[in-house]
Amino acid sequence: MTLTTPETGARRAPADDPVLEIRNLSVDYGYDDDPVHVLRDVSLTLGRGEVLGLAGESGCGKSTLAYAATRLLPPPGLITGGEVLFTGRDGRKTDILRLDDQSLRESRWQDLAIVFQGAMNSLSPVYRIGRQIADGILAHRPGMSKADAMARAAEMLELVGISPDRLRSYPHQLSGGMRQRVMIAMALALEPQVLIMDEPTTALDVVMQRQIVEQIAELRDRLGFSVIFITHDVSLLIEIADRIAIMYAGEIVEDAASLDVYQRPRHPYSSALLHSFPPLRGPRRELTGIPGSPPDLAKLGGGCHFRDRCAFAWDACAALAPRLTAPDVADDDPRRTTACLRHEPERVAAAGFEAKPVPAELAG
Amino acid sequence: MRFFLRRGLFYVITFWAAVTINFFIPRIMPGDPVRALIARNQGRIPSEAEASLRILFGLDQDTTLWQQYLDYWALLFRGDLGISFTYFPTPVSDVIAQALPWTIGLVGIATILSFTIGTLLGTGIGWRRGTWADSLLPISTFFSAVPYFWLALIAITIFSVTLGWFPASGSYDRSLIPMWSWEFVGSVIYYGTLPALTIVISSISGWILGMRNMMVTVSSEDYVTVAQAKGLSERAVMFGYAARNAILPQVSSFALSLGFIVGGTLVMEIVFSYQGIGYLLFTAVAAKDYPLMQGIFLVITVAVLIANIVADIAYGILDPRTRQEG
Amino acid sequence: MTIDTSIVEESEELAKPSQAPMTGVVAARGRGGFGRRRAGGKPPKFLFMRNSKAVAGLVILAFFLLIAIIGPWIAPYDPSARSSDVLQPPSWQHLFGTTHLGQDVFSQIVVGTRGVIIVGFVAGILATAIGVIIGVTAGYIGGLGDETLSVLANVFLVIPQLPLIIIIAGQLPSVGGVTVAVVIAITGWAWGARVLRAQTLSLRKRDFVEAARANGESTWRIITVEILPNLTAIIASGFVGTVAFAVLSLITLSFIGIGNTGEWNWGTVLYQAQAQLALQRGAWWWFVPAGLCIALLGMALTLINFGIDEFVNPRLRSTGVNAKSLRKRGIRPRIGFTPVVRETDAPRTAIAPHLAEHTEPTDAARPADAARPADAAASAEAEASSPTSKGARA
Amino acid sequence: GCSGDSGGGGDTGTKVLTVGMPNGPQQENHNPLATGSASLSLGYAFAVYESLMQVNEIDPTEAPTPWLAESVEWNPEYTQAIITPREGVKWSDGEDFTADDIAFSIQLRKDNPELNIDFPDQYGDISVEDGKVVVNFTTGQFVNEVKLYKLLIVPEHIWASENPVDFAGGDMIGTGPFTLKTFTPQAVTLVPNENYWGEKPKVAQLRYDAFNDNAGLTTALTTGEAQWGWTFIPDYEETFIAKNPEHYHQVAGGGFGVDVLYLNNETKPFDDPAFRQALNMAIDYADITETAGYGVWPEITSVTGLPQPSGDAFISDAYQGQEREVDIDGAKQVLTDAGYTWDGEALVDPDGEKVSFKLTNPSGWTDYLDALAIISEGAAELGAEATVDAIVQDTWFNDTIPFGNFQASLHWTDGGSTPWNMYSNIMDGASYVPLGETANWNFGRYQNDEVTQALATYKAATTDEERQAALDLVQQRYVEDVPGIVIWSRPAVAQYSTVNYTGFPTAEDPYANPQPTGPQAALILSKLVPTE
Amino acid sequence: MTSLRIPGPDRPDAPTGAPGDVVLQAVDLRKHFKLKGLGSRDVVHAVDDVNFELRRGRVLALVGESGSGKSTIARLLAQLMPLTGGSIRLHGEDAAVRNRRSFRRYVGRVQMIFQDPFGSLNPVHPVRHILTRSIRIHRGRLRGAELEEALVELLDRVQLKPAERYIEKYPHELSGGQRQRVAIARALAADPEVLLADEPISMLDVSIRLGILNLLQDLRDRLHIAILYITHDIASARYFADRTMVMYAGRIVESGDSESVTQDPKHPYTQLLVRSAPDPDDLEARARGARGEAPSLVKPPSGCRFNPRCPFATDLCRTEVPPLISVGDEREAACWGYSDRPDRPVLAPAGRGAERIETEGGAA
Ligand SMILES: Nc1ncnc2c1ncn2[C@@H]1O[C@H](COP(=O)(O)OP(=O)(O)OP(=O)(O)O)[C@@H](O)[C@H]1O
Ligand SMILES: Nc1ncnc2c1ncn2[C@@H]1O[C@H](COP(=O)(O)OP(=O)(O)OP(=O)(O)O)[C@@H](O)[C@H]1O
Ligand SMILES: [Mg+2]
Ligand SMILES: [Mg+2]
Repeated sequence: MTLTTPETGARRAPADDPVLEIRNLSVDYGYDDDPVHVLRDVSLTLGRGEVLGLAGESGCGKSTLAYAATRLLPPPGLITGGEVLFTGRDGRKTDILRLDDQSLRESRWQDLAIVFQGAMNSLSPVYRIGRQIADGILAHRPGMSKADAMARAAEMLELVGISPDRLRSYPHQLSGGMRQRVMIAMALALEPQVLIMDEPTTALDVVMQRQIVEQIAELRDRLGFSVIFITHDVSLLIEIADRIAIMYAGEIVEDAASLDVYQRPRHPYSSALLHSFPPLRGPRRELTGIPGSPPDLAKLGGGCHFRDRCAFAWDACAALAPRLTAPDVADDDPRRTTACLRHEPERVAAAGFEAKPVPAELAG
Repeated sequence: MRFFLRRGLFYVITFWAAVTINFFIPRIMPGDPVRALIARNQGRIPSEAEASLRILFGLDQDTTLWQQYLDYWALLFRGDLGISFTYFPTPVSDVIAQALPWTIGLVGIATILSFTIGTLLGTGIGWRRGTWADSLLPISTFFSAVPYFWLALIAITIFSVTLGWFPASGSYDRSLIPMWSWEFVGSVIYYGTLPALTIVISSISGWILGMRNMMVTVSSEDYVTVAQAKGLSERAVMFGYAARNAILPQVSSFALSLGFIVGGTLVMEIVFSYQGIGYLLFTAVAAKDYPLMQGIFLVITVAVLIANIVADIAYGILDPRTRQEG
Repeated sequence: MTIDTSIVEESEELAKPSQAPMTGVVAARGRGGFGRRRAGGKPPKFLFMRNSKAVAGLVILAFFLLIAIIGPWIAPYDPSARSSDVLQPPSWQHLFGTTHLGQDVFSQIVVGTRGVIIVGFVAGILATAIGVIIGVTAGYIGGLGDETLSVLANVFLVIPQLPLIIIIAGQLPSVGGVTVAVVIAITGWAWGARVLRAQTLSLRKRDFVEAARANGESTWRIITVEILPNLTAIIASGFVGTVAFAVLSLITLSFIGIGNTGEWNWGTVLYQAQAQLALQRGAWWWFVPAGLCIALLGMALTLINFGIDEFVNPRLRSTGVNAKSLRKRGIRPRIGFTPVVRETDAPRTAIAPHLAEHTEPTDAARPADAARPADAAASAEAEASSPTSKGARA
Repeated sequence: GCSGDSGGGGDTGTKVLTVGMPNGPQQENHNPLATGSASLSLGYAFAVYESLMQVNEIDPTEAPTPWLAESVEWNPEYTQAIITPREGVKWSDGEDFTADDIAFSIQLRKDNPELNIDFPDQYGDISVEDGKVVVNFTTGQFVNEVKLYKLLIVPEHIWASENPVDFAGGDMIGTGPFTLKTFTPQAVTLVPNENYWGEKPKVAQLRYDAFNDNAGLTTALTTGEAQWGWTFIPDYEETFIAKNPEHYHQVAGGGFGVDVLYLNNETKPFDDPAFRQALNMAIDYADITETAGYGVWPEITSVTGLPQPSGDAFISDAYQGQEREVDIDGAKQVLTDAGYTWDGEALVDPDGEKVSFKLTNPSGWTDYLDALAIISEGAAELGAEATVDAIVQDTWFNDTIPFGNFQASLHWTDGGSTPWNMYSNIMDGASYVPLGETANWNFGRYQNDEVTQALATYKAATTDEERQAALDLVQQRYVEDVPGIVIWSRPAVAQYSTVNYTGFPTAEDPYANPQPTGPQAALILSKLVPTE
Repeated sequence: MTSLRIPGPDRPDAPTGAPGDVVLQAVDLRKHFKLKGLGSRDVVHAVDDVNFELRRGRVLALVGESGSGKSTIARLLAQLMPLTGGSIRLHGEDAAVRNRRSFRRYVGRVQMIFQDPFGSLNPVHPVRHILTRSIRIHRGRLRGAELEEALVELLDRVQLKPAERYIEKYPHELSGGQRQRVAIARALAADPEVLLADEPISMLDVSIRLGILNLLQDLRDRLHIAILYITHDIASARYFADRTMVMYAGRIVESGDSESVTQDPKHPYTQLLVRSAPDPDDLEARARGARGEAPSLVKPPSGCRFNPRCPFATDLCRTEVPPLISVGDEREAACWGYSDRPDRPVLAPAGRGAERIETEGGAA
């Protein structure tokens, strides 16, 4: 019943059968001469059938990544580089960023669907939800009759545990949790292979959050799609994701299996994040929090962006930008990566700085 | 129920207040209809006529203002608006009934056109922000900043006097008799074209702007992005999602502007010698024709209130959030 | 005549959507995560001045203000002085030609600027003051007082404005500019009051007002210090709107012969021109300039209002740079189709050999594929191609 | 012209004569007796109903032309008129026109004060004797003679059963050359009366068009859409006539109507006859007429203020040939003699105060205001500072004028068929009321018992000599005291186009007041002939 | 309304009275909101029969799902809205305010911190203005150096150091955590005895949350302020509060010391709540299949308000409102399952509650 398969090894490695590969994606905000570089060469791979969690504090660019990958970023967002390769069931790869409008429209929702944070705002207040589900279906199945589309919509509603007679309800007549489920039903209507969920449960309270999360897990088991799940609630991610990517200031700083991240964080930021929320059960562990505040993306300098808040920073951190590499820890899952100079002793040394070892906290 | 009661009470109070103001304003104005008539005629009506005119208009008795006010309400409840001084002895209701259709017809069509075109343009401009479409805004702004009569007079000079494309004045060819014939209707349309066009041009900017701003606001709503994410066609997203939501406030202000149509566009009617209620009101004010003035105000007030009710209802129909159901 | 007035009483949930277009002002503080919140907070100072529309409007307005102040000194002629150059077309002696009395139209317009500006601003200030007092009070106190004030405002909205002005103006013993301004203010405050009331109503429920209350601030201070400053933009835009309305009203009043035709302003110039049938007599120079001045002033005010709207509602802000430079960069800002601009585009179009096999449509079940091969080919690219833009950025 | 065909084209037999009026859309009310009815407002009443006699206002000395009356005879005191009706006249419904109809029409006015505009409280017994109508008056009506001639006569057989006050006129049964065909608020169409007693009119169709204002009518006249009408057209030569010099005409009638600058004789500075006189000498009347009135309102040259030519016969011998002219030096001399001095340029009165005054008139009355501007220039020549004060029309008419709250203001006078009205309106002590009370004429509060007496005498006198003597005195006082200043004459002016019809009164043949709105319309219409 | 306390800046940091003394007491608190429209006399039963005490130097946590009436309680205690029933007692005396004067005196002792640091600071005023106002209101007309000193001291207390860096800033120039600190500083300017913190961290990022909680903890320890800590994050209640009270649909359903309430929830709702919270340490102990939503507060279910969702509900639960029954050391739960009534429902053992809910939840 859990989403996570406890043993890391049993999971299919993402690279084996990727369904979505984001490569070197760069995004700016602002069309003028002085844009904010929000994402810088972000790469991420989503394996088929996998639940990939994307965590990080607010404003680090999680949503930007999700929207940019689908080209839904609102103005003044601008994609300045990279590619987003989608691998269809037939194995064909297409770069979403290079599709023309028509092809992109056709690809959307069948290949890749997205569920936004606020379900309240994701549904047009003036249409009944049945119609909103059906029109997505009809847009991709031109031959389908309206009645069939409605029938399909009803089926989808049932799938997410809402009685089909709600088809004729308006969004405002539904509770927050129901609306979020309607969104999920809508997203799954065309059986997409990738579902991106941007903080789908943040606005809900824990009980409702639990229900939604279970729903997603169950549906994934049944329909076999892949999920990118975005939230800054790491504890939630650890529960539901197979793999977690931690973002900081527009970059991915750690990418590993979820239990690995939880139990053996390799990046100081991941580690600090895990020490920022109190545990509900078990011993009362010491909470350290993260000192300072996130950097302003508009004024990022070189080097590691976390260094000002990092307990393990030294002079190399100001000069060298860390790269995502396998952690410098023995016996680690070779597929996990992290972006910290502590794990790149050779590069540090090559640049003429004193190479420091991985601290015990990050090597456990 | 309480909501409707409150709305109802609101309408009743507004109606009462407006009628009361309408009653008192003309009466505290200096002058009276007889003197106004004599002044207007500048010597063509001998001054001895004053006494006889006073008797004619029934202004020779002294009743207190309060009594007149009560009488006015009594008459109102009987549906009697009194008799116009200017068009003595025609009842005010007849005078208004004669002018109203013209105003409603012309200004109504112009307003509908202006709303439709303006909203469509606004939709386009708002949707395609940052493109050449934006440059339409200053142009339309210019026309809304120009005084209407100025625009109209220049239009008359150019299109009627110089080019002779359109008639300069009147509501229809004066040699025709109003009836439902092609000739007459054609003539009405022909005569109405220039006035309607000038109204459209000078009022369209408000609709464009309102719709454009609303489109911009709505476009950044998540549901529009979701619609795009669903892969709907551009048209479906733009009209079905963005414009459909952006239009809500437009529609209610449209309903309201329909109410103000009845007030007519006084200046248009003066400039184009168009028969209508705006000019009638202007005449009534100049002539101190209280009954007519009050009657017209009443009609306008009622129209605006009805339009408000319509706006309430329209909003209810278009925006399910206001509807109380399941 | 303003037509887009509304007396629909906003039910609470409607307040936000319906307000937006009317005032062009939308509270920008959306609920979209921290990043967006930060972006939607109080915009930095002088942002308003960076708005090209607002700047253009302010420049034009400043020009007219200057003329209003120094007009009588720089006017080449006494505007009322007759001369023998009767009804002359524009020339170097008479920039805008002359009237039937040989008066210099240019001087009349220059001198008349003051009357227009004074009426506009006096009316604007008065109407705004009344609107603020009534609107904010109604919005804040709520209850019966609110209802009463709302009905009052609505009655003023229901009564058609121009006729009301005509009637009230007709009652006054003299119709100097200021009296016209007062009349316009008396009839024109209601709209602003309504908008302010609605806005106050929503501000009243904001946490910072609650917080001030919880801190023991007096009602008076809450209204003046906590709420009013937050309404600045709306008040400003209401003011600017009223000024524009007042100018148009003054001119229209003058045109239909109400108002002091002895005082020079653009309306009286137009009135004279129309009374003397300037257009019929071909004396366009007598009629056209005043109208253009009004249009220019009106446009300036509208532009300023655009600026205010965009200042308050960042969503309305234009895309930052002008369309030309966007075109140059090949960017077309669109909802739902984020533009992709690759600074280093050239090497990326090659098809990676080992991916080529995938580009053939192998599965006919998806018709979309058939339409896409060329594109797919173009987009599928070398997996091995190294990141190119990173170096450029660092 | 968009509707040129409706006015200009067509066969001779179907040409339409369009009369334009600037009074706005009308309500269907054909009552020819009720002020403000459509028929009076547009003037078609005068094509359907006729008056007793045709009077040529342009030449008051000309004997009236019999019309519905064969003759009207007055007793020497002008308190009784005996009207002999024309024979063979039929109403348009075929009924005979009789003396009873005349008596009825006059009785109607006597019985209904609201319709009695011309002779309020002045009718005595009205009777029919020997087929003649005898009308008695309570006072002498020498100066109102013409008013009787102009009364429109309505058929007793129709009107007897109606309340004449709110009777809408029914089918308009009249004796006139035309009958009503259709009515719409914008246009009223008339066709020739088959039963007309005179020569059958040659105007095939007559249409009265309503325009909303002068500008609208002016445009219509210049485009030929309207062919006959009257409105003030600034610079009419250029604006109107130049558009079609061959066919477009503007003619001015005569009469005694004038516009007067009322001077407040009881307040400074006009309480001093010397200053009034000086101002009169300083005003450039020619300029006023030319610039402010565009020559539409003819200049008055006689020092008596009487308009010419209608006034020619009345000008006192003493002033025969004396013309007004600008004489600044003379004026200054008058002032010096009266004790005025100058402080630099500024005129100082004998009390040592600088002379300044306000010229008050409703804003928007541009011809008046322009005239005032020129008057103030004249005053400036003398060193007096005069400012033009434009005020609200209603205030002017209700507070300023009747209560004497002005120093100087332009106002019109009643026309009348003798100079009596003009002089009486300006300087009749009988109309005197103190400042602050409502005056009906003599707004300037001129008071001179001699003049009052003379005006009364003129009205009641039984011989022409008596009258002229009285008038001589009045003129003398007018010239010497300058109680008010007549600035121009205000004759009936009309514009017409001869594209479709000719035969209108012209400057050369001013056989009638040229306007369409008056009983003379029947006369003019009878003279019109279609063009080729 | 007599006060023993002399307000003023000279008040010593260590106040009189011992920690644990009752400061503020809610007695039978009740708040019903009139429903707008539809003429009906329906009311929202937002808060019903709530009793609790706030003690000097103690933190009482109030948890419960969204809409259960937590904020309403805070607002009632701050006297921002009139009570429908019950009373508030400050040091044992009825604290109902009658006029502005007594209201000011009351708010000088009971201060509130709002949930949303982005909304509770007026965007048009700089920090200096915000704090100066509060100081002036509660400490009289301070000027010049004295005022300056008070400001610096306040900012110090909330660890915004150095003060100069923050004092002239506008709220939009501050991060969320800094804003919340300013809001707290504003409340502290009054030297309150009671702090009502209404979800002070829910709008903040994970990494910043901790800082605020630590700050509050510090205030409690140093100034012995009584704190009402409202949250729906039950883990943070465990971390921070001495006692925890659980609300459901306007009623208190359970109270007790935080550790035992979170570790051994007694009331079925608390059990559901605790098991719904994501907890990476205990992936197996999660509630499953919970369905249903909070009941309408307009027509609350008769009897126990949780009965429609409770797997153990019996007829008794559906008819009679359960009182708070003592279930152990200083612990109470409003559940018939702990009464000795013969018709009481049989609860599953605490540890196995989850499974019961899982198996029977669908039917509820
Ligand atoms: N229109 C914009 N202009 C400039 N910067 C922007 C804009 N929109 C977002 N940003 C910035 O981009 C960064 C990333 O934003 P994004 O919404 O992707 O963050 P996020 O990780 O999803 O945060 P959250 O958890 O709050 O949703 C933020 O720092 C934000 O300030
Ligand atoms: N002013 C009000 N008028 C009517 N109902 C209200 C009002 N304020 C709150 N309510 C209702 O009272 C109930 C309790 O609201 P309250 O804000 O106290 O909940 P809460 O526990 O603080 O929720 P959250 O965790 O979402 O903040 C809710 O159902 C709410 O809808
Ligand atoms: Mg986000
Ligand atoms: Mg709350």
